[in-house]
Amino acid sequence: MPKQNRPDRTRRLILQSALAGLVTGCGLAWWPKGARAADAALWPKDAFTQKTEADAIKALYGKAADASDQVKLDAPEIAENGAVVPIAVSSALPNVTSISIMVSENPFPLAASYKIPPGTSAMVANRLKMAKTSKVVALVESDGKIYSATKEVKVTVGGCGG
Amino acid sequence: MRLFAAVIGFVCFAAVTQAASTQSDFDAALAGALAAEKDAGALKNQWTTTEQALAAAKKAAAAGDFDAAVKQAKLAEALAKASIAQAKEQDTAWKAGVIH
Amino acid sequence: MLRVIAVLIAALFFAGARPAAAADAVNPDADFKAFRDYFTKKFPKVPLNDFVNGPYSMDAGLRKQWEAIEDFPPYDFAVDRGKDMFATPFKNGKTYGDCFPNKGIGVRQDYPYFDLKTGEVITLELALNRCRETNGEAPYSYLKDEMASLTAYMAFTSRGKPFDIKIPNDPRARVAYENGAKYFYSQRGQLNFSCASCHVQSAGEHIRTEVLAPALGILAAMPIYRSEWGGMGTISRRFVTCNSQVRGVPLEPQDENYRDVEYYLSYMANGLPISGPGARP
Amino acid sequence: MASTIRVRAIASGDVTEVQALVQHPMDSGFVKDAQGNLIPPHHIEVVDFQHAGKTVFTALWGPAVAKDPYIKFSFKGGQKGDDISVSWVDNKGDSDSLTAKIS
Repeated sequence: MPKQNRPDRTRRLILQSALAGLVTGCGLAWWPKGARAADAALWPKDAFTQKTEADAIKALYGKAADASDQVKLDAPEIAENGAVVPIAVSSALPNVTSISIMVSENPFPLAASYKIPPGTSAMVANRLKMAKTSKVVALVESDGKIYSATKEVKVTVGGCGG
Repeated sequence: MRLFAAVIGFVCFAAVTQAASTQSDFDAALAGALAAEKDAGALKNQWTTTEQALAAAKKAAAAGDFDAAVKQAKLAEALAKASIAQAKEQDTAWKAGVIH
Repeated sequence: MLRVIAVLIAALFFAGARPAAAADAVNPDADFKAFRDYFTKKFPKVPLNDFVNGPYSMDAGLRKQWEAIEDFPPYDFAVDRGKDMFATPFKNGKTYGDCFPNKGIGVRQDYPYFDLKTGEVITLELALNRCRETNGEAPYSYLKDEMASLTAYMAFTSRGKPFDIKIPNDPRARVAYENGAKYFYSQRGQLNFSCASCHVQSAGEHIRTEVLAPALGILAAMPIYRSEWGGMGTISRRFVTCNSQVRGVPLEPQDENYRDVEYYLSYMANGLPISGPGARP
Repeated sequence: MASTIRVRAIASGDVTEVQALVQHPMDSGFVKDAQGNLIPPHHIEVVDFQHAGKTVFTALWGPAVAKDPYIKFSFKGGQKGDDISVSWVDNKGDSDSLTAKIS
């Protein structure tokens, strides 16, 4: 896989970043009329403050999850640094309305939860902190049921240190 | 390398020697350590562990524990001398590491 | 006590693990060839230009995480900030661009250089602070923040350009180069490691989950956003950190020794592309 | 002041892929400062993405999301040149927003 040579990669990076500059350069400081700003009331405090994975799932969804091979969890075997662990979740299940990610061994297992309205793909990629080696659990809400996939990620440089 | 190993051996030895001590013992030990660390500084080759031992020595002395203070000051002096020996050895020995 | 014994063992280990030794005088051309041969033989599967990607050139698992991070790298903020700083005049109306050839755009690969007037190595970081001082501004800290933003932007405009470090025909330049080599290969700190112990002899090996970066091209990606630092760091920060990690008291940033070692390492990287700013674990 | 938000939205066919990066410390509340005192939690709680007056994605984040957080998702219906609006709010009530064009 690591066959790319640097010039190609470099061009790609320059291209991407130039594009980013363009997009953000076009960004306008005003907020369009009628558009809602992010609403802090949406934040499910109860779920984010549970100390165990099971309690967090219950607080978030009110029911337990079933393991499913229809949930795809992409996480490294060994995290290069617990402070920044790239994790992606996707699913081919129908009518997906949310995707959540738990890190079982973190002080608060629920790391992130995403609402997926109709028309938005059941796919999300983000970067999380992991305190230590832990199971990572991806949860997908589909047709009102909760499905999960689990993977262990090894961490030797924890994301909680300075 | 052998010279350096011998110095390290000295550090081991120095760290285990100790005796009942007074303020003036500490002052003498600290002066010795500071002089050696200053020499290491002139060679730009100080060790963080020397600095830690010096800090521990001053802290113990401030608390009136002169046994511990002298022990830490002597450790600092030994570490500083080891770092000086390292710098002197590496002044020529580095060439052995160059890729050829 | 255990620590001291561990050091002794480490010292003996490294004594045995060194490459074949010879005590000849330093010769930049021969050094360059030997240095390159050493790494290309040690890592026959790594394409030459890929060495600038450090640990990611030699570990597939790390590379995948890196590519995910490069999709939208956290150093973007530093590049944009550096660009803004470059565009903002000093109080006297001059700009950073006025201090550099080609207004400072696409010139990173020419640093450090040996200044025949002052007889010293001038790094990019030093040149930036001297530029500020010449124009009546206070110098920045060398380790991160503004300095890292400026060098991130300058590296970004130089991506893909090969290192082009020259050693002029002047005995002082030769001395600076040799002093850089000496600093690189001298064992230091209570752990008794040289820069080379980790980045030559042990390059590509794992320390916990980290993979030690090869010395070849190691400065091409600077400055870097290190997850371990939670932010950007300059070449100065890298050297200071290396020295403390082996329990040596670091020198002042941009100490002559650090500038000389940057000169030596950059010369060894001649021909390899600038890839900075970079992201590292 | 420069925006804390970077957005890159690219339409390909009827799918628009959105990537965003936000400059934020995302302090977890478990890390100590140099004096040994815990740094209190300071993290984004909600990020809202809108297109054509409609929320297309909502991120709910806890303190375990990495510093300078990154997010990628995709949605159907976006066209090149359309606006995409991003806004976030954190646990201290700070917020920021940005509108960018889909390219």
